[in-house]
Amino acid sequence: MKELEKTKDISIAAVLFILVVLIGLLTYERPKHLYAINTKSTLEKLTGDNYLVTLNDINNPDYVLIDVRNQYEFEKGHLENAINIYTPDILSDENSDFFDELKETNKTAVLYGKNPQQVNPPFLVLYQLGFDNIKMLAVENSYFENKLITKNSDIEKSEADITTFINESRENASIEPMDEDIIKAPKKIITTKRKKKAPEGGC
Amino acid sequence: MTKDKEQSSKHTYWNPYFGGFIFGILILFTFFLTGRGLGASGAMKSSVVSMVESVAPTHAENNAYYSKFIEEDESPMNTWLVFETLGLLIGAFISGGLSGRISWRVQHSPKITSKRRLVFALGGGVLFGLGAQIARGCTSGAALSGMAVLSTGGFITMLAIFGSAYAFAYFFRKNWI
Amino acid sequence: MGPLIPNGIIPIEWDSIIAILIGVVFGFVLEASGFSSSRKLAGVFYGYDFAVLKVFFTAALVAVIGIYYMDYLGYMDVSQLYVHPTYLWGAIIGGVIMGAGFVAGGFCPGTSLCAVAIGKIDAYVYVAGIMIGVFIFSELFPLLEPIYNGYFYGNLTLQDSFGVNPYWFIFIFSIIAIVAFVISDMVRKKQKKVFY
Amino acid sequence: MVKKKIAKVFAFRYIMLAAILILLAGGLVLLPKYQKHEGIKPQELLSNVISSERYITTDELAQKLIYRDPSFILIDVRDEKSYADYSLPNAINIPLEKLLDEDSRAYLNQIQFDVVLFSDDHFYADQAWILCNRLGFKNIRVLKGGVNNWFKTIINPEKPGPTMPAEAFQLYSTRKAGSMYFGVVYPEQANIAGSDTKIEAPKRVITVQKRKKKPVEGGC
Repeated sequence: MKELEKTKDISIAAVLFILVVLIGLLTYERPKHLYAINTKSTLEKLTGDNYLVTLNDINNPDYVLIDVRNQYEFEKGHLENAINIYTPDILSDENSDFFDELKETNKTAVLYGKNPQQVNPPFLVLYQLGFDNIKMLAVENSYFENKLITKNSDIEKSEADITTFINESRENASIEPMDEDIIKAPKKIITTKRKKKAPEGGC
Repeated sequence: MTKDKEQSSKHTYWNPYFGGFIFGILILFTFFLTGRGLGASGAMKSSVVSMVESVAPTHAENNAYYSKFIEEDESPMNTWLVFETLGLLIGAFISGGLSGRISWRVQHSPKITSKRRLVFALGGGVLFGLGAQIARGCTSGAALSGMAVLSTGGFITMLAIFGSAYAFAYFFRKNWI
Repeated sequence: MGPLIPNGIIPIEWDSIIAILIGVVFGFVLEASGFSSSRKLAGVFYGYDFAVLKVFFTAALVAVIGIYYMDYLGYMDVSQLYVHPTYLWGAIIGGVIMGAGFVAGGFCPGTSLCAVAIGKIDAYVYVAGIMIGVFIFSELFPLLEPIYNGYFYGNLTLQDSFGVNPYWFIFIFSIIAIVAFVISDMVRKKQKKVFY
Repeated sequence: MVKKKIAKVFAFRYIMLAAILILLAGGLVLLPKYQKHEGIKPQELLSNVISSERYITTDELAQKLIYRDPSFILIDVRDEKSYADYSLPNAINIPLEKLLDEDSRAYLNQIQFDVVLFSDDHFYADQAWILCNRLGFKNIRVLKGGVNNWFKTIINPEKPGPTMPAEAFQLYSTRKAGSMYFGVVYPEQANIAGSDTKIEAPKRVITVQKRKKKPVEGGC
């Protein structure tokens, strides 16, 4: 009797082979370093908790000092029992293992460098990789007769009040002070929120 | 023996699950490469638009529907779907050739004459052409590619097509069974 | 990396060449799994051959699982893919008309082109019919315009419209599909044999 | 005949395929939800962060402002209060907390203008820059030293000593001219009649178009 629905027998081998190839391709290169938090939560954490450490409380036992300057600066002078991890190779294998191990033994790594601005990049990169046991030493390092002097430096302190300075310069130049709004250029910025252009298509 | 074997291979198709599996991988690959699904009725629309534009350009310009697909610089046939349909014809020809299914014939149920089959094919085509434009997609374009990205429109179209087909099946049963 | 061409990883010029290659595989798979014979297609409505149901649901499932795995692993971004727009009444009315056309003609546009490729004259007539249908639609467009553009809800996915979790939906959908496959096998055994 | 067909249907292979399908679909549900990996790869971010060509010096910025270079926007990442006290002309205030909000993204994620971020020192500006860099925003720069450095070099340049080289004097004079432009008035200027016609920085209307993503067309 003529087979009604003659179909070639399904070859399980072919299906499995294709599946294995596809799954292999997809899960092949799992990148070693993956972000643990996306940018929004990083921002909240940055503006939220305090990651700054001052000089006088660095002798707390589970702080590990990490110097992010290059080897030459490190040799010239560094805080006692600090470990030198230069910024470009913080993602190298043994360094990331070192940070993982720090995280397990829940020690906090305190990064410091010539000034807080120099510490900012490595701190943020590691922070986004999920090492939230990282803090930053807000400190200014300088050399005097090649002896390291570190003093506290606070972040983002506005040193001078510029408007008063400008107004003063106007007074002693005997001209009445400009009123406020001229200096601060009033800005009227129109952002045209463009309607998201829907991809055209369909038939 | 070879005649019978050749005869039998004419009707042996792939196992549907295997065919569906490869089809699924193809849709996945299409989405991965081009970000869009497959389609078919779009090509026919483009061909109709280009025909009408070549025959009666003024009419095509001021008709609301044609003017949507007519651009000055390139012909309406220069769309993704037309190339895909071209490939579809080639692929089907290759597969048909491999299993010896290529011959001029009208396939119809033994009970009806081929003339009736052709009339019903024409009617079915007209209905399908009309429906495909209203729903902006056919079974492979809207339903299948829509379901692949879980689009609500795709599921609605698929349910409408298969639901109504089952409903109308009773009226056309003489044609098939 | 997401869809490669829109993200510019593959230059746009390759678009048409890729279209042809995808079309070749598309045609080959459709024809090889028997979609060029209208009687096999119509079998799904009369119960003697559920190939359409099996291929359709397997393809949809494999595609949706694949897309969401690639999205999960970061290879593709689902939000960049083209989602079929939801025109509620357009889809329903169009679907009903297409359903009638499917049962009457036995083909859908993709499969009719497969049958055209292997020389089925009824498929040629069917394609001509589709073109006439498109022509009729365009001429009547001013009348049909409200349905065509009406009730537009945007390119919604099930997640946006019903808040369903896509992963759970896929899991349930695959169970439904397997149950449908088993039922279709049982129904096919009880049906009268039809040879084509 | 029928028995053979049933055997075929329930043969081992179909059950295995069904099991694979269920396994894969189920796997999707059980996988742990983790943040999508936003932005560029960590190694890439590290290399971008180490290079310091993102900085723009205060002299360059003063030059651009004086010549009214239209191709850049100044973004102040300090809080509202310090922005109200003093800020650079035509600066837009996006405090660090609101950096990634939707409307501030229109300013950052666009290729029409260069963006110059600044704060009191370039500490917060650097953090903002790193986050923007991770999201892949292009041509964003940071003002080196921020407003403090701006004050020290442009607003109130310190007079070079007699032994300083000639360039120091030229630098001082350009900076002094710059400070006049930005509103500081020097005593010797006072006696020039009607010299209070302050050239106030022109109000600039910045319209930022959202970057057009290549539309994915599709459909049947």
